[in-house]
This record gives sequence, C-alpha cells and structure tokens, in this order.
Amino acid sequence: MIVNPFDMQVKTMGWCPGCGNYKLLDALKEALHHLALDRRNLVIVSGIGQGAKTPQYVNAHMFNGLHGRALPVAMGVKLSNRNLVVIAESGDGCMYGEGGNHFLHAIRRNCDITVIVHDNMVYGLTKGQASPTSRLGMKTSLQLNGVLLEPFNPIAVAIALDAPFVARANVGDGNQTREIIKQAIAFKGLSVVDIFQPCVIFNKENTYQWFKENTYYLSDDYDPSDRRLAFEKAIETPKFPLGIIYRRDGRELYEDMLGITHTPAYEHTVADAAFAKMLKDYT
Amino acid sequence: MIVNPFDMQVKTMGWCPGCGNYKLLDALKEALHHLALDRRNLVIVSGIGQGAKTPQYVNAHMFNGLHGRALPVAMGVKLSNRNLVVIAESGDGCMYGEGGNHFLHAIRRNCDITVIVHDNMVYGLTKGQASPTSRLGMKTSLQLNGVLLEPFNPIAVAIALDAPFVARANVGDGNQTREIIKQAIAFKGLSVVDIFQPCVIFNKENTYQWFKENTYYLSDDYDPSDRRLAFEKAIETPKFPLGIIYRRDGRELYEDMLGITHTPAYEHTVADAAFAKMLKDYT
Amino acid sequence: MHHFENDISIVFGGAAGQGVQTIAEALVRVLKRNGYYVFACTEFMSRIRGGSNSTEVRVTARKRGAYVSKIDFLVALNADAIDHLQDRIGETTLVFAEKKHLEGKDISGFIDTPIAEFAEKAGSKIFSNTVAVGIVLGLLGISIDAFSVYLSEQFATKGEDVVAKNITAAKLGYTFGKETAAEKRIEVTIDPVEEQPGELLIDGNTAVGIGTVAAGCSFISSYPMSPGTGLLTYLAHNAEDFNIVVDQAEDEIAAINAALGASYAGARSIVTTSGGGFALMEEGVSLAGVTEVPVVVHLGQRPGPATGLPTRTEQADLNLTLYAGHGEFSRVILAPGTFAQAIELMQRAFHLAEKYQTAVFVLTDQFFLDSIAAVDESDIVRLPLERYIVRTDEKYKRYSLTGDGLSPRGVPGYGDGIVKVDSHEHNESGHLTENFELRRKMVEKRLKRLEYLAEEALMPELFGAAEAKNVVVAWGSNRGVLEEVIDNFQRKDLSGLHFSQLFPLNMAVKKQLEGKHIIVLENNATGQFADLLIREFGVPVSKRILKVTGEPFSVEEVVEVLQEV
Amino acid sequence: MHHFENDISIVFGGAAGQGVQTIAEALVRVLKRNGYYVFACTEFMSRIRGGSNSTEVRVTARKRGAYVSKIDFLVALNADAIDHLQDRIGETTLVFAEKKHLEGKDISGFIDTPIAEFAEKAGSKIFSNTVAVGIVLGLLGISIDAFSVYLSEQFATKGEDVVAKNITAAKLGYTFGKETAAEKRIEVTIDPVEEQPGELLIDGNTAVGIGTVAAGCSFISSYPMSPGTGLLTYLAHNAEDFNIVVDQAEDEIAAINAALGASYAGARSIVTTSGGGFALMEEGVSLAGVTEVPVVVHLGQRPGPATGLPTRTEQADLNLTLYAGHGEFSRVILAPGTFAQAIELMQRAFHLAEKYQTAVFVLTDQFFLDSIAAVDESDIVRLPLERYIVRTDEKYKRYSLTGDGLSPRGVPGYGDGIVKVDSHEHNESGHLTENFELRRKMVEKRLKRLEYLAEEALMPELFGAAEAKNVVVAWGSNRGVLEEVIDNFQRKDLSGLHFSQLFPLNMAVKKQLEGKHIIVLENNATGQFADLLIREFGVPVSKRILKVTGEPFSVEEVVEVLQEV
Ligand SMILES: Cc1ncc(C[n+]2csc(CCOP(=O)(O)OP(=O)(O)O)c2C)c(N)n1
Ligand SMILES: Cc1ncc(C[n+]2csc(CCOP(=O)(O)OP(=O)(O)O)c2C)c(N)n1
Ligand code: SF4
Ligand code: SF4
Ligand SMILES: [Mg+2]
Ligand SMILES: [Mg+2]
Repeated sequence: MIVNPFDMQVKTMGWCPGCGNYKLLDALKEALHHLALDRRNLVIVSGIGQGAKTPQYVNAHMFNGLHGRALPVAMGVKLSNRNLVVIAESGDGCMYGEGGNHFLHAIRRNCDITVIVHDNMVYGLTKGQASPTSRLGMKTSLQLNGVLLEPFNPIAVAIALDAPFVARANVGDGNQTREIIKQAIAFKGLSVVDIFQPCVIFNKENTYQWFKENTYYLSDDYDPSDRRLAFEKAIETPKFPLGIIYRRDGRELYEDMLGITHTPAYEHTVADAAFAKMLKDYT
Repeated sequence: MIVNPFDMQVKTMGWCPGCGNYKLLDALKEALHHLALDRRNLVIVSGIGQGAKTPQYVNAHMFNGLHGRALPVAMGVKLSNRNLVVIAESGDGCMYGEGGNHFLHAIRRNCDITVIVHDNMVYGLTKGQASPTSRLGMKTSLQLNGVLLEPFNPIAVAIALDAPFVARANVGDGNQTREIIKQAIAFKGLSVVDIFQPCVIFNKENTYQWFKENTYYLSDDYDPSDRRLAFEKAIETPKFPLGIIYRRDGRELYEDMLGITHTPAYEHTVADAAFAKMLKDYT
Repeated sequence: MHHFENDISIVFGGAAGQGVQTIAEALVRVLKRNGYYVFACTEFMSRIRGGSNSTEVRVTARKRGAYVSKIDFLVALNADAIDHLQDRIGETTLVFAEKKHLEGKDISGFIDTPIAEFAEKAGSKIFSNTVAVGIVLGLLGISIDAFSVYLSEQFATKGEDVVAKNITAAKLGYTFGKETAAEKRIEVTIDPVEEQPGELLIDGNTAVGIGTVAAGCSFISSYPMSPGTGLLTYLAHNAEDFNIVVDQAEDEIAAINAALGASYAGARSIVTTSGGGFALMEEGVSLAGVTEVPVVVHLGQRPGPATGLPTRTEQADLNLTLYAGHGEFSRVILAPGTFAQAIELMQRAFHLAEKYQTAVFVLTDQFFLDSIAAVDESDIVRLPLERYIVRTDEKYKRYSLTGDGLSPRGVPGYGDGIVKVDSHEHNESGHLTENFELRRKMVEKRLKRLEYLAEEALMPELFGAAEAKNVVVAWGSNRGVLEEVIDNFQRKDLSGLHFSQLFPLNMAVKKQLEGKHIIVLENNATGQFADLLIREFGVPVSKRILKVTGEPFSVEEVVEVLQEV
Repeated sequence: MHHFENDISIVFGGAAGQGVQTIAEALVRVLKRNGYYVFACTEFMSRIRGGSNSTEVRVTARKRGAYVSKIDFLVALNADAIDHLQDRIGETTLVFAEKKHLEGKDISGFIDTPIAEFAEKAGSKIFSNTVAVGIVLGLLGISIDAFSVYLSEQFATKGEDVVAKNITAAKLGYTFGKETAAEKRIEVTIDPVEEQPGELLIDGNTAVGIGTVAAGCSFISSYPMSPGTGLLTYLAHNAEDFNIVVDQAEDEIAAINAALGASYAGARSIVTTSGGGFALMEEGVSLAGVTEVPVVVHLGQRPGPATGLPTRTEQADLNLTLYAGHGEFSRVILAPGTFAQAIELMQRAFHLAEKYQTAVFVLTDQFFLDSIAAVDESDIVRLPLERYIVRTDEKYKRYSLTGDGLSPRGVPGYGDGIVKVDSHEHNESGHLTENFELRRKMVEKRLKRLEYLAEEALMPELFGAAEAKNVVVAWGSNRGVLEEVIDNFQRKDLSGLHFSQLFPLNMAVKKQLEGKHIIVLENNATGQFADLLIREFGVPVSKRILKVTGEPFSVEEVVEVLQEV
C-alpha cells in the first residue's frame, strides 16, 4: 500500500460521524498526493469553523487563524515566500460571511493561491445558524421562520470580479472533487473552489441526497472561458452545475506584478549601499 | 425663487474648488426637493471620506459614522423606524473597500435604502491612494508603478447578487444624475447608484472629460429587467453605460419579511401580559 | 454504608450528542418541583458530536450557585467520561456506568448499571437519558411522580407512546436506583429547605434574555459566537411577542454599527458576542463614544487569546471592555453574579446607556450562561422603562452644551428638529469642527458623565463581617463561589465583597477596602480587577487567586487557598 | 527696534494647497545648510484645499524639538491665516502679509508685503512660496546662496527657466526682507551653534521609515489612515531598493492578518495605522498573541474617539495598545521622542518582536510624524540584524515547552519540519487541545517573556538632577517640550524623565520615582501613562498636566503650569 505523506495520525477528529468534511479531507489529501507536492512546501491556511479544522488533519504546514481571515494570511505567506504552495480553506460562513471583503479583494489581487470553501450552507461549529449560502426558507435555531436573506452566490460574484478560475464540486463525488482540487492547485492564479459538503447534523435540507439531486455535471464541450456564459451558469436554477465554470488563463499574478523574487523573506537582508544611498537623499 | 428646504447655510465646505462632489450634492438636493420629501423624515447615513461629507451640507437628519460602515447603520435606522427615508452615501473606498462586506450583505437583505456611491476612482480624503475602482495602471502617491489590482466592478457584483436596482450616473450630467437618484429613492428596495465623480486633485486621469468620453447612455429600449443582459452591460468595455442597468421590481423587503410595523422603536413598550407569559414558561 | 448529607453533587458525563445537558435539565426541574435547592453547571468541548462533556447537578440544603469539584454520584454514559473526570473521582464517589465502560480501570465506587439495557427494554437506546434520571431519583429516594409528570409534558406533542416508553424507562432506572441504594446502603439526607427554592428554573442565557426583554430592547444585530449566541437565540424566540428586530449580521462590525443606527433612530439596542467578536467592535464602541449614541453590549467571556478555548470559561476580558475603542470617553461595565441580578442589571444597563448616552458592557461568561438555577419570581425586579428621548423643535441641536455634559437626545422623525450625529469632533449641531476650544469642551462633556455614573454606581455585596481584616474580592460569575466559601469558613476575620458593577466604581468602596488585606479572586491570568482597584483607589492588593485552565473555580480549591490566609 | 535673539519662531500660514509645508521644508533645509539648528512642526485641517494651516519653523542656538506658541515672524498667505493664528500673535510679532489680508484687523506688527506681486513679477503667482522663503532669509540676514543652490537642485528636472524664475522670486523676496529689516530695525541674532546641527534633515515619517528599512522589514500591508499613512508611502518609495513587499490592504483587518501570514513565513512585517484602524486590528493582535507570531505595529496617534480630528495630534491610544486584544499575552510598547530614537526603536521593535515572538507597538503621533529636524548621521544607530529563525527537523514542534517560555521558531519551507500555528489553544505541535493542564502551561508560557522584556526594558532618559524632588514624566513626542522646559527652569528641585519604552516598564524605574512628587505630562484627557505608573509601581501621581485640544503642548504653557509647582 502506498502511504500518502499528507496522512496524519490523529487520535480524535473534531467532526461528527458522516460529516461531508471527511470526504473533502480525503479528496484533498489524495489531490496533494497525486500532484506529488512536497509537504515541506505546502501551507494550508484556514479560518475558524468545522471546515477550517481541515489542516489540523493534514501533515503539512498550517496557519489556523481567525474566523473569516484565511485569505489575507494566505496572501502574506505567499508574498513572503512564493516557493510555497498555498491553500486557503474554510467554511462558507468564514469565507463569504465574516471574510466576505477579503474574498472580493483577494480575487482582485490574483495571487497564486487555491481557495477551497467547505460549503455546507450552514454555520456548523456554532450549531446551525444560517450561513450566507443557506437557502431561502431553511429553518434554523436562529432563523425560526426560515432564512430571509437571498443566498450569496459565490460563483456569480467571483465571475463578476473576473476571478481566473472558478469551480464547484460536490463531496458526494470524491473523484471529481479531487480532480477539481488538483486543477485548482495546478492553476497559476487565484482559484476559487466552492465545494458542497453536507452537514449531517445542522442542515437537514441540503443532504448528500439533495446535493446529488440538485446538481449536474457541465458537459464536456462546455467552454469555461466564456465569461457571459459562465455567468449564466452561475445563476442557473434550479440545479447547480458542477465543474470548472469559469477559467481565464494568463492573468498576471500579483506576486509577479510586485516583482517578488524567489528568495524567501527569511533570507532578507538590508544592503548597506542602498541604505547609505537612502540616507544621502536627506542631506 | 423657490427655496429648496434641503439647502443649508454652510460657512465653509470641505471640498476643493471644482470637485465633482458639489455637482452630486446639487443633484441630490434637487432630487430630494422634486420628490417633495419631508426633511424631518429623511436620514442620510454616511461613512468617512470626501463624498461621505455630503450630509454635513444637507438640511436633513445625519448619521456621519465610520469609514466603511454606512450600510449597517442605515439598516439599523430603517429597521427601527421604517417611516424614515434612508439614504446611505459614501465614497468608492468606503463602500467597496473598507465596507465591501456590508455591500454584499446589504444587497442580500434588501432593505428599502438608497445607496449612493461617490465613485471618483481614488481615495480623496487620504490624499490620493488607489481605491477599489481605480483603473489599472494609474499612478498614485502609493501606487508608484501604477495600480496593479483589477478594478472592483460594483455593477457586476450587485447584479451577481441580484440587487433589485442597479444604476450608474455621471455627475457631469447633473440632470440624469438627479433623475436616477429620484428613481432610486422612489424604488422600494435596496438601490445601488454608483456615480462617477471627478476628483480634480488626486485623479488626473478620470476627469470630467474622461468620464464624458468613456461613458454612453443606455438606449431607451434597453430592458433593465434582463439580468443576463445587465451583466453583459456591467462588464462591457471600453465605455461604461449610464442609466438604470438592472431593475427587478417586487422583491420582498427585509423589513416586510421581518414583519416590522410602522410604530417607531422609540415608542416601543413591553407588554405585561406577554412578559408574564414568557416567565411562565420557566416554572 | 455510603452517607451523603445536605450537599450532593451528581455528575453526568458523556459525549457531545449523548445529551448530558438534557439529563441535567430534566433532573433539576424534577428536583426543584420536589422542593430542593438545585444548581447545575456544565462543561463541554468545542465539537458537535463525540468528545467528553459533563454536567454537574448540585442538590443542597442551602441555596448554592457554585461549582464543586467533588462528585458524589457520577453517571457515566461512556468510557471516556470516566477518564475525563478521573481527577474528580474520589474515594467516596459512586460511579454508575455499564461494566464495559469500566474496562481496565480500578474504581472502588463502581456500580455496574445497565443503562442501555433498561433503555432498550423500554423500547430504544434513546431512552438512556430518561433511565439515568430515574436512577438518580431512586438513589436520592425522591418520588418519581414529578418526573412522570415532567415526561408527560415534555413529550406531549410526540404522542402517548413516546410518553409511555419514557415513563417505563424512568421507572426501570428508578427501581434500579432504589434497589441499589438499599443494597449498598446508600443514604442521602437533605435537611428540608427553609423556603421554597424559587419558582423559575432558568439558565444564565435566559436570565440575560429576560432582562433584555424587560428593558424594552427592540433591536439586536449580532454574529454567532459562543457563548454570546445564547442571547441572540433567546431574543429570536421572543421576537414576535415583543416586537424585537433580530438580525444575524454578516460580521461583528456590522452588528455594532447596526445597533448604533437603531439606537440613533430611537431603539434600545444591544449586541451580544464574545471576546474575539468584541475586539472587532472596538471602533464601533468608539463611535458610540463620540456620537453619544447609547448601546448595550453583552460580552460572554471565554478563554482567549484569539480562538482559545471556544466553549470554556474565563474572566479575562475586563480590560478589553475597560479600554475598548480609541480615544477617551465614558462607559459602564456590569457583571451579574446571580440570575436575578442578571435580569435586573440588563435593565439597568439599558437605563444607564440611555440616561447617560453611553455604551454599557455586561460581562458574563460561559460558566454563568450555561448554569441553571432557580429564581424567585419575587426576586425579579422590573425597573420602570424610562425613556430619555425628547421631541425636538426647529432649534434643536444634538450636542447642545448644557453644563452638565448631557444634551437632550432627539431622534429623527420625532419633532421638527434635525438630528445630526457625527463621528468627527463636532459642534453643538453635530457638524464637524476643528475649533480647538470646542474640541476641549466636547471631550470634557463626554467624560463628565462618569462622575454621575460613579455616584450612581452599585455598591458591592458584602458576605461576612464588614470589619473582617481579610476581604476576598470577586466579580461577576464568581459570586456563587465567594458566598459559599465565606459561608464555609465562618471566620470573623474573613469577608467577601462581590462586585456586579466594575466600572465606574463607587468612591464609597474605597473605605471598604482601605487598611484591609485585600485578596482578589478572578478567573484570569493577570488579575485585571485587582489592577483596576489599585489604579482607582491606590490600595495595595495582597494576593491574587487566579485560574486560567478554562474551568470555573471550585469551592474546594478556593477554600484550600484561603486556608493559608 | 525689534530685536530677536537665539530662539526665533517663524510661522507660515495659509490654506491647504498654498504650500505652507513646502515653504517650511525649503526654509529649514536652507537654514540647516547655513549651520543653524532648526525645528519645524505643522498643523493642518482635514481638507485638501482651503481651510487654514500653518507651519512653525524654529531657528535656535541650542538644539530644540518642541512647539512654541509665540510667533516672531508670521508670513500669512491669506486673510484666514491671520484670524486662525490670532491668539498667537503677540505684541512683538511681526506679520508679513499683503495689505488686503489685513482688512478690518488691528495688528501693530503688520508689515505690508507684496508677496503675490513679487511672484508675478518673477513670472507667476505660483512662486509665492519662493518669495516667502526669500523674505525670511532676508530678515534673518542669512546669505541667499544656499537657497539658490537648493532651488537649482529642486527644480532641476523642470528646466532652467523654472529654476531661473524661482531664483528671481527668491531674490525679490530676499531684497524686500533685507530692506524691511533695515528700515524697521529688525535685528536677529543667534549665537553660533556649538556643533554642526546634524547632517540629515528629516521628518518623523522618514525617521520611522528609515528605522523600518534598517530593521530588515520586508513586508507591509496597510490601509491608508492619517497620520499612519506616511510610513506606508515611505516604504512604497523604497520598496524596490530594499525588496519590500508593499500592499495596500482592503481594510485594516486584512492588513494585520497579512502581516501575520508574512511573519509566519519568515518576513519581518509591519502594519501602520491610527487609532481607528488599530481598533479594527485588535482581534489580529490577539492572534499574534496566541500564535506567537512576531509583528510590529506602528500607530500614529490622532485625536479620537472615532474619526475625531483626523489631522491633529494626541496621545490617547496608550491604553488601546496596552490592553489590545482579548485574552492575556505579552506585548511591548515603544514611543520614540526624537528622530534618532525613532530610527533605533523601530529596529529594536523588530528585534524584540522576533526574539520574544510577540507584538510590538510603536506609538507616535501627528505632531511627531509631521515635524522636521536635523539628525546627526553618527546618531543613527544600526542594530545588528539578528534573526531568530531555526532550521527545522522532522521532530520539530512549534510550541515546544522549553522552560523559558520561548520555543525555537521555525518557518515553513526552511528545514524538514512542519510548522503549525494555531489560534486555538494548542499543544506543543500546534494542534488544538482542550487539555486543562496544557492550557495553563501555554498561558504561562505566553506571559513569561514579559519578565525578560521588563529586564531588557529601556530606562527613561533623565533631564536635570536625579535628586530633584519634583519629577516631570513625559513620553513619546513630548520629549522635546520636556527637555526644553526643564532646561529653561534650571531648577535643582525639578527634573524630567522621558519614557521611550512604555511597557513593560523596567522595575529599576520604581526607585527613580519613589518618594518623588510625580507630575505626568501627556497629550490626553485622563492621564493614561500616569495610571500605568500607579498600576505598575503603586506610586502616587501628584499632578497630571493634560491637553486635548488636538494641538501639541507649547513650551510656554508647560512652563506656566510648572511655575506653580
Ligand atoms: C470573530 C469571530 N466571530 C464568530 C466566531 C464564531 N464562529 C466560529 S465558526 C463560525 C461559523 C462557522 O460556519 P462556517 O464558516 O460555515 O464553517 P462550518 O462550521 O460550517 O464548517 C462562527 C460564527 C469566531 N470564532 N470568531
Ligand atoms: C477605519 C479607518 N480606516 C481608514 C480611515 C482613513 N480614511 C478616511 S477616508 C478614506 C478613503 C477615502 O476614499 P473614498 O471612500 O473613496 O472617499 P473619497 O474621499 O474619495 O470621497 C480613508 C482610507 C478611516 N477614517 N477609518
Ligand atoms: S456539525 Fe455539521 S459540519 Fe460540523 S462536523 Fe458535524 S456534520 Fe460536519
Ligand atoms: S480631494 Fe478630490 S474628492 Fe476630495 S474634495 Fe478635493 S477634488 Fe473632491
Ligand atoms: Mg458552513
Ligand atoms: Mg473615492
């Protein structure tokens, strides 16, 4: 048996039995393994929430930060050592609720970061309140009469911002999930992968079954480079398309635009000549 | 001469001579006057920035709050006294930068609030750094090699979130600006009006002239109810369309969904019977 | 022969999802109906299923509100529970669990208890909780009738069959408990309580919620965060009956700003959160300060820094509220010690916020919010709902300089005046100004109210003799442990002072402290309230009793530390 | 006859956009080149055009770094400037302005000065600033040569014509100044300075910037906010030469989190902001605390609360940094008093942050950042760039419990180890834990470094006699006024102590304070540093000299208050 170097001995995991997060974790670890990444160069940044616990269970570098703040941390890491592969991973509440502003502006920057969202359409860790992607009418412990807010459409918003790689997967299909994650990581630029992940405890509506019934695969001849078409797909009802919905290769990376070299920041030095020259300007 | 009740005696105004904010202020006050609003029932909420100073110069209620935070304040006002007409007004940096998350979620809620954005594509008050809508390549005191981040497209994002009223105006055309503001205020629901407003000091690229040359009016037969078409318009280049780009009447108001009555919160009382009943549940 | 007298500690341990809290809730309700003093508190892990949680139920002859580490009866629903609570299992502890959960452990007080078997006999494993309550009632020798009634009420909507099965499960447990008590000669005696234990049985969240409703709060916007979420949920459940706007915010910054908007428009508004969420609100707190818009913040404390221990307890956010927000302005900090006090203080919070146009912070913590106790209806104070909103006229100026620092507060739409509030330094009408002299006056105006607030400040509650040389100071949720410890000692030289108002402090307090040997007890690492006493009164603090494990103080450990004083 | 000796205060007043700051910059440079001690400070309104701004230039026989309220020469570019500075125009003040700006005012020292006329004669009104500098040089009787050289350098890129016209304008002004001096018998004498006034002429922003570059900072992410923006702009200008990543964040929360990400990956990172922006960063500060990721925060203070007075000065954010973030953890607060000190302290800030894996806050303020003074190159300290990053091996644990509370810090990609940092309470390897005992150890670990930091803490700088009974304490930007006031008095019973490290305090300071009559001088309303001294040392503070108008202390007003001591 081939061992996956990203596997970790974990005594107890924080997720409920049957939770979709397990499948996502498996798909992720397989993807990392398939891509033959060196775990010493892989950093997974996450926020807070059930999905955000993922890097606790992956044998790779981890920055498990604050609720909502995975993306700025990920950017800081990438810009300080661009040799690292950086994944930012969190729940729908973390990325689109508390972290919504960073989602917008991370897309505008376009660092080479893979954004993986565990989209269970609910706040899992805090016991089942509505999340930005909760469907209208879903009753929760807080939304007693059902969710009133129009669901946040991450795919449409990402396309509106011209994010260069926008995809959706369903953990119910581990293979596709893994393959999309692989492509997202391989993609040079900011990739957004929204992954349907059932919360078996707090979301009794959007179950494995429901996600299966309410999604379909984009056909092979679908052209993800057409932004208008992608937007149509993004707002399509009632079924959600799965796959790479929008892709635009060649957009320049923020790190390239900034002229960042491959010397990691921990080797940073201050050139004496430059320093002396700088002082000279003030004499 | 007819006096506009929203006019105010202001000894000194904080704006630079020639600033587009003057024109926006005039258009706004005219719109308020044309709509025959009672200034005792009009609240203008703003953030911080040059555009955000607007309510300082309007004879109506004002909540001039924090940078980026006009929208939540406006919601709080509206939900506590729905008899009030509420306008949230600020700059592009305030609304789409610091306040980006609120912009997303205010649209999801759909209160009956008019959002007016002074879009000068720059940070005016803090002396000329790039704003989220700054065009690529623009050089500033901070962006010495030019702006690197893809401009934020508020129209496209608002349409991606299915905002029910999305419009764009150019202060260079005071009449259209006024008319759009009027329609936005009259609209029942959250209306977003992004208004091009030259900053004559810090933005030497997007001048009155530039805005004139780089915009065009939507034709009379344009159908703003078609979301796909609206999205196309939103991402159109090189010229920006002016007018009501997207409009979807009939979306339910958050205040209606919450069942908020017309009794203002300052008249709130606690019914003894209900209180006794509540306690009884714990015996 | 196992004898237990007057102060019984029963602990239920199990995994998240096994319902130890539900068991405890049922038990305390039944015990209360039988006329006993009860108190329950709970500790749990930050996970939805699995892990090890426990709830303690105390049955006492006197009213108690503290956690004890001793366990008399432990009902363990899985093997982990026994490991998890190992340190608290003493020589006299009786452990009720299925044999298989004991495996490899050596526990003298173990009693093989076929909980699952009984449950299945009654129809399904899901009745295990009911069995557990039955067992305890049997052990205590308390009639099962009240429990049967409780079950009938609780499951009424689920149909007769469910009720019947539950009652069967309860009886199986009950019989086992009774028989075991007889067999093992387990004797439990509790002196009859002096008075009725109180009519309402509530937890801390409910207490804070009742107080908020009573205060006339009509607006809450908040973002879920343990342990602050309880109040949000409570108000959602009561939103319709009391016309309360309940909004789940996109983030905490939105929450506080929405609350300020609501308050500006005339609502009594609140936000609820925990330390991390509050940290995000600080700019908003500063906005409340400069605009003089009233707001109440409920901060349910948990251990930090950052995410820390999300479901545990601590009292480390006093400084956070004391110095929240940039710039200098007034504030009030309250910290209830009992549920009745919480109900009253929430009303007081809104009252002070409105009267003095200031932010008021109410500090609770996980231990307090998740505890359960009985409250006498007669102890529930309802303060008159005094509003301080004026009808404006055309000359109205929001920040008129009145001399006393308080300007009559108008709201938009009420009267002919225009109400302008401004985050900039402003003139009387609320327009921005850079006039130096006006600036100075406005700063003074905003701070002056602290004098009135200090005069009105609640005095601490004294336990024991006022003359005692040694005084133990505690605040907020440590009232229960303070009272019980002082009571236990019955020493003339040892008294307790419990603060439910932390800031501003009443200057009369200084006299109570001067010349005393001051010992401060608080659930944090540095002694934040001790520092405040030093700063405010210049009195030396002799000793700090601190705890930062994420658990509340137990009566025993405080007794031990104080023994040396 | 108007005689001015050794301490000349020249003030330029005008509207935003009229360039009073540019004038001052030119003048101080020329004066410095002529071998004078110069100091300039500036006050301006929160607007881009219009309003009333002014810059003070002091020419002194001794090195000075404080604001004086007296004005010897006022050059007013518009009528408002005279109104605005009315209170500071004294009997001996000479006011240079065009006649039309005097209208309706009665000012004895008025001198009709056709600035615009001269400028237009030279080619255009835009040369008014150059004329103004020329006038002052003429008045002071200083050769115009250095100014001509300066103008040639300054406008070299704009072509000869521009240079020539500027020189013409300068000469017109100069001649006017000289003639007026002769005519009105204006005599200015300044004793020759003891040593060269310093080679570099910089403002506070530059000082902080130089220090940050010298410290090896390679990452800044910040959101513009006055007066914090200066550092961001400075680093942007030096980004290429020093490989510094400069990112304009979408908000302050992003900024601090990005800085932590960068630091985690091995960068020395900083954020710059002001009070309101910092308030938003507090959760991030708490994250730095629990993760032990080093970070430096530059906080340029301005008057709050909330938006307050965006372009004015204050020192009211000490408490904000002292108690920032929920939970309890270490931190360091520095506050430079001179530019040389700022350069050194920025390096020290990064050094301490990295060595002790903590957040370090550097407090400056608008007054400090916008002042201009000369710094000797020999006074520019360069601390060795010591990195504390280890190469990890496979067994590496980020939070190993080492006894001294500091775990060797690895970064991802350097070595074979895995580096996990966690905002939850965690075990040694950085995975979340709820173990009570581990929790206690980790809290202690995170606080223990405060002991080392206190030992290493900078001692305050003493002015005057150590034995003096009365000691005036000041911090940060008030060093200049403190030094000058103590100097002025030359009293044996009055000394000054200037703190450039505010937290933790060196315990040896206690001795310097005990038994003294302590007077604390600070630019805030409540006396925040005074409170800290009480809290830390239990010493009483006799008097607080406070100011909250948004202006810095003037030498005169402090002298007046201290006269009574
Ligand atoms: C600033 C802050 N606010 C609130 C919380 C509480 N909190 C933790 S996780 C979470 C939401 C979890 O939802 P989501 O991000 O969708 O993750 P899930 O648990 O569903 O995977 C919240 C509100 C927090 N930790 N920090
Ligand atoms: C929390 C916070 N961060 C930063 C600032 C500083 N600030 C004030 S206005 C502004 C940006 C102004 O740009 P914009 O919103 O576009 O308004 P404009 O001046 O261009 O009208 C900034 C960054 C602030 N006041 N508060
Ligand atoms: S609560 Fe939901 S999302 Fe969280 S672990 Fe359980 S099933 Fe998964
Ligand atoms: S800086 Fe720009 S936006 Fe601001 S007032 Fe001046 S011209 Fe207008
Ligand atoms: Mg979720
Ligand atoms: Mg702008």
